[in-house]
Amino acid sequence: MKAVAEFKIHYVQMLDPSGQPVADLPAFAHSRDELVRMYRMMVLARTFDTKAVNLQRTGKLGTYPSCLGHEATHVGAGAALRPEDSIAPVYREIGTQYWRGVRMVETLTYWGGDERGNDFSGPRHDFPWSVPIASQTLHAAGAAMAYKIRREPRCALAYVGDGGTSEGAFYEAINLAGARKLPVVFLVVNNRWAISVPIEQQTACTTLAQKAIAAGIPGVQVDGNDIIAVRDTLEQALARGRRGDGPTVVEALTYRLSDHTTADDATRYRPEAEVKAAWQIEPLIRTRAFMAATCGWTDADELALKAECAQQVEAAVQEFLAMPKQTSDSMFDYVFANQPVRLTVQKALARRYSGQGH
Amino acid sequence: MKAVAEFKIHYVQMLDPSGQPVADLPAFAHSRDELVRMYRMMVLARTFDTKAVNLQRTGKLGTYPSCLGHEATHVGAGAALRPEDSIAPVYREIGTQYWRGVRMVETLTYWGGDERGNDFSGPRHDFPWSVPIASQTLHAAGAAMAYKIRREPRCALAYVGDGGTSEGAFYEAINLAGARKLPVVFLVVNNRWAISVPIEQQTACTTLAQKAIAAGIPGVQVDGNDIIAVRDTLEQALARGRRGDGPTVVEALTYRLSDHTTADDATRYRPEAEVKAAWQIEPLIRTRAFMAATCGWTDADELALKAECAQQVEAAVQEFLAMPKQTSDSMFDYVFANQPVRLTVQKALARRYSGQGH
Amino acid sequence: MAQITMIEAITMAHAWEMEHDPSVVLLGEDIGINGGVFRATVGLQQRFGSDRVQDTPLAEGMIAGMCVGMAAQGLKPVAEIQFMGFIYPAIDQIVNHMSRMRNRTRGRMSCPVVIRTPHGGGIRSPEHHSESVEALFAHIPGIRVVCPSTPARAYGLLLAAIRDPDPVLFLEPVRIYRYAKQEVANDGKALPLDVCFLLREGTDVTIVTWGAMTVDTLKAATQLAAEGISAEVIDLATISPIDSEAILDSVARTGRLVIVHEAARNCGVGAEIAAIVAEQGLYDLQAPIQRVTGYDTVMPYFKLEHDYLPSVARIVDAVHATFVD
Amino acid sequence: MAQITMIEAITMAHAWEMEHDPSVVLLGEDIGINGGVFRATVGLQQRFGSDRVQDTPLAEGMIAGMCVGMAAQGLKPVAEIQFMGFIYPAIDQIVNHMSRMRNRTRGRMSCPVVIRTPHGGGIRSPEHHSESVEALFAHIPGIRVVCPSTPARAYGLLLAAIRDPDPVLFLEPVRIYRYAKQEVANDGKALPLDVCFLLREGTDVTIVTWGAMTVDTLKAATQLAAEGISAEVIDLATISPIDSEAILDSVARTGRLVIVHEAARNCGVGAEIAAIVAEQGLYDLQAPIQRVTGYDTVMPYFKLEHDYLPSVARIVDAVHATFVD
Ligand SMILES: Cc1ncc(C[n+]2csc(CCOP(=O)(O)OP(=O)(O)O)c2C)c(N)n1
Ligand SMILES: Cc1ncc(C[n+]2csc(CCOP(=O)(O)OP(=O)(O)O)c2C)c(N)n1
Ligand SMILES: [Mg+2]
Ligand SMILES: [Mg+2]
Repeated sequence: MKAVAEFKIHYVQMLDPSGQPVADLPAFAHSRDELVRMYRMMVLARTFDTKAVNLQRTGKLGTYPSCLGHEATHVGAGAALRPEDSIAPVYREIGTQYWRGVRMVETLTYWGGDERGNDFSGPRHDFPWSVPIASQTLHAAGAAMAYKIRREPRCALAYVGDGGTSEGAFYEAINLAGARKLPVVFLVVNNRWAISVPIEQQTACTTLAQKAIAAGIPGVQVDGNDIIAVRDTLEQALARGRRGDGPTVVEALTYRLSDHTTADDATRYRPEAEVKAAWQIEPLIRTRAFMAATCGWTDADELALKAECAQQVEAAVQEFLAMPKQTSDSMFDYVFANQPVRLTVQKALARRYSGQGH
Repeated sequence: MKAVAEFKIHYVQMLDPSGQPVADLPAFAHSRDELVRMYRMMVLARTFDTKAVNLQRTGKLGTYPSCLGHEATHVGAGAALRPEDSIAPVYREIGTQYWRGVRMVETLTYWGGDERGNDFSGPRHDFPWSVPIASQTLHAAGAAMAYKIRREPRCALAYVGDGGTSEGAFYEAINLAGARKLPVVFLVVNNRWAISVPIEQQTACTTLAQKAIAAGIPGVQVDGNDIIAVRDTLEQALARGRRGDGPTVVEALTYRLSDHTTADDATRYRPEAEVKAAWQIEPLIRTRAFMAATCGWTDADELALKAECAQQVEAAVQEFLAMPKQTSDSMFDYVFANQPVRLTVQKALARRYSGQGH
Repeated sequence: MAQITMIEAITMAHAWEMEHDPSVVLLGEDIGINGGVFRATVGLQQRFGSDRVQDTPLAEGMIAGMCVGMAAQGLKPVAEIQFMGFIYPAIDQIVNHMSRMRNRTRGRMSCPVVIRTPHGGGIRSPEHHSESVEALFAHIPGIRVVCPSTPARAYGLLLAAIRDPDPVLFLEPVRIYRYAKQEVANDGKALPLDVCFLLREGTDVTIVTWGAMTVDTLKAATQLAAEGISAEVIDLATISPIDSEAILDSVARTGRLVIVHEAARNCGVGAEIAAIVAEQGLYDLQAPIQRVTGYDTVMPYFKLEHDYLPSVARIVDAVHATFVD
Repeated sequence: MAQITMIEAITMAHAWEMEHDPSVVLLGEDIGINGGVFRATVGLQQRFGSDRVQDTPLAEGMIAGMCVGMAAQGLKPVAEIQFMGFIYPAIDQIVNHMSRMRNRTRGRMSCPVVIRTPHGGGIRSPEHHSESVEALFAHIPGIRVVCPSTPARAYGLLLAAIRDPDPVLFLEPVRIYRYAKQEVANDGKALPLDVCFLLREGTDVTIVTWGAMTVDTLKAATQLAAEGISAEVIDLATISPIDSEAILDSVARTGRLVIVHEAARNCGVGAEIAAIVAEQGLYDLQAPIQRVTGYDTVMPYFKLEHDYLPSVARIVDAVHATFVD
């Protein structure tokens, strides 16, 4: 039997869990400023995250999906993107979004049950959160098609979870992107769990990067807890897209250290030992160690950073808590640009009963 | 960068287009009876097909999708299957169905616009035609799940076109089949065209067999005009399924020698030279040549076979033309097993107006 | 007999039927060891094994398509779609295959499938988690749509749905999953499909509703009674096919009709009920029909969801309106 | 001005708008060199290039999802779904994103998308090729549903649909794609959305219909006129949102209402029209409302499709029935 096609999936790691370099590092990893910027954003994301979980516990937020453990993947992506690129996030990607200009108060507004949280003051062309799993991969492909048709050197970035790679929409997106050589990168955030379903039950694949082969495009696996590797890999994939060389699937191997959301209780289905082990390789420790070793990051620096982040988060929370609620009119005002009579009539009715529900 | 996964796609051919063996042949290829059975079914399918196209031209059938050129793939599959296996066909697979006991009059009934054509007298557990592209791949996976749960040594076979491999449903089916090690084979019938869209526009993949890699399961490419290779490859894949070793994707490379259906005009979009070249490698020529060389198939045998097939087809046509139409009651009688009042009332109404439409 | 919630009644019905019918197989996302995000299948995988209670990969179209294949080969799949807002990828299989397999094959194959899914809002859920699009499925021939309103009805109707030889979409009103406990006998007795339940007798006005809105409607009826208006409250229960007789009979007695549902108004199931009465019961009507429904807007994210959901006050006012004209 | 068919009017509208608005991009299966299976886009790829007239891989959910992404980034995608029976895989994107992007983002992003698809049966098509499920989309907030009934209206409404800042599902009645030719000026003038068209004035009964059923309805009106019954015929045109005013005005004058559509009756758009009149025009009604619709069955395969489709005789009888009671 003759072999008519051969494929390989490579794995990229630059810092090991202890912060030791295990490969040649890219230029940005030699810049203290760049490292501090990235580390600062990871700490900010984690600080915000802890606070948000607490706000949910006290009834100030609805269901909230923690990003705990995903910071290197998300912030690495943020650092790799250009402002004119666009992202199609799922629901945990604050590490990217804050880098790009989304405000923390917007995240709180959103998970507080208010659509204004999708009205980012940051990059106006970034897609909103997308709860229906995998659907956003097609939006990124559509965005890429727009850039390609208009001949703009921009690239779209879609996020999708390990669970999300089981949805048909994901394959349709990567296949189309391959067939039309679109400037889009699909970042598969493999945190090993889709709520209670482990990756082994989701697919027989040994890597998720190999899903790219079904689209005839490159797939690469990266240590998603290694921000240097994530950023470098994505920079290359995004540049490839902007150059017109087509799409890439990047699988980032990370771990969901938290419950799925605040509505979930992972102890029901997940062995404690696994979580413990995952804490050993989480992303912040190694970045801090690397900075301490290579650019003199001190405990004092660390303390100052944490204090600064806590203060910023607190300011966002105050702003959030002071926000007036939307009126019932807001239900009607954005359904259509040209409001049909029917909605105008219903809007008046809704005003009459507003606040009487519960 | 370290390679963490490697894959190869192999190509299987046993008879070249002129009928010369190019590999060790399986046992059945040394049996005159087996060869005649297979060749006879290919000729029958082609004879039927020509007749059906004519019946459409004279208004006796509705839109009809020809199987011209696909005979080796379809009959090879029929020969590889066991009766207790099941198939989930698309709309061209008469070569398999007749092998399994579907009657030609049923095919005519179906394309004549009558649901009774789906009520196969043949294998009662085979799925009906499935027009919504790729949807049937999930039915085969579901059937395989039933066999697995009941621990029955049976395998399901789904057909899907090259175009069909772009639908999310296809990937969902192969991924699930891989994850649960289901006894199912996905036969991708790559005839290079999905109506007017050539395979190069459908995907960037160089083989469709490699789509299997996205499901973590084996994929193999076979010369779909070589009935020996098709049957042998599928026999192995089906046996693998029945043994509990999981699913396989088999890509059969063939060519749609006809228009997409009788409603289509392929000259609008397809170069004549391509079609001409495809006729050089079509499946019947090489089988006949191989039989002539290895088991004394004569021109007289050929003539007798063609006459027999023509006669059988003609008998089926006569039976079809003599069939009384269904009554309007038939619209209502199979919607639910337990008919709601509403439908009983409507059934009476429909009787009143039956035949008055056009 | 213990007092149990609707969600417990649903678990109990599953267990009963799995015990008595080995062809019943459960599948869905997170229904195994996790017991479902609402715990509807809690303990069932432990009890019946992972062949019969299967966690699936994350793909709703796949779940529905698998159900078609499994059912056509002799199993009785009961699938959970985690939230109704995620049922859309499954619609193709439901419409093009599940609901018409019997018809397409002239009875050779059928799809005895139950698709269960949480229905409606009111529990501060994320976006897309509060949908009530029963009307989409009510318009599809060949599939029943059922929605219980108490623990006992959930138990009896779910058993009926699983035993039915055709597909049933079983909508579970999240707002009342744990609302009021009730004694439910675990006796394997199914309730009838295709019929309404009379929740409260009355003489002045008929109110038809289903699911979680039965609670607010009954509250409204109590308020109205205090004013001297006697409201008859009907729980549609089987949303499709509709039990028109029961509704027409009631309207013939009361002369007034109010329909309450939380789905958007336009082309909601309320429209069908109104149309049936405008066709077959017009002369019984002493006042225009009133619909109290969700607005023709996207279900708002949770801060405003109670401005969207029909309130007791809106129901009461709608009844009043039938006395004004 | 040449006499043209509806399908030619559709091609002409596409070409006009592509000429005048570079952001309009067409996508769909076989719409390029093949010009679409019904030839709606014939010649357009040759004229505007394969960036602006794109054959897509075979995946309807992908088409809809791409439209969302393209529209949110400044293009105006006009997509063809080859037949309405294949729109189901696209519903998730239509409902969960396209129709609510503006609302979800408080106006930051929007989806000016047109999804065109053939609608209805009657042309001896294969299974699944004759669907008329407009009701599913009419129930969804945030998307318009439009269906033309003549070449001129197809031209004007398609232009309006493409120019509309929100998504529009544009249903093309296959039975009359080539039915009657008409002079259509290629002047780029759009017709208004959200309003009905009065096809025939009358005083005794209002008949509301749309798409291909306008033909049979007008035939019925002619027959009725011969008997001395004056029927007013309204073409709904924009199926959602419904122009209630026009319908209520007409019923106020005629006192009788018959609704004709080929979709299944249960929870069809006819139900909504009946409900609106039963709520807001009840006292105008001199007789029960009548719906003449497809049955609550699967659209039969073509041998029996004319037993399913409302016939002129059924429409006439339904009008008669409004005079009997
Ligand atoms: C289409 C759809 N189905 C189901 C859900 C419910 N749901 C929310 S998150 C989730 C698991 C997602 O897992 P994964 O893609 O791995 O992302 P992660 O949460 O791990 O980041 C599920 C099933 C959904 N949001 N959308
Ligand atoms: C879901 C769906 N979309 C569109 C169609 C219309 N259609 C019928 S056949 C076809 C092309 C199928 O191509 P392929 O899968 O390669 O099969 P082939 O016809 O070549 O055997 C299309 C687009 C359909 N039947 N189903
Ligand atoms: Mg995950
Ligand atoms: Mg093909």
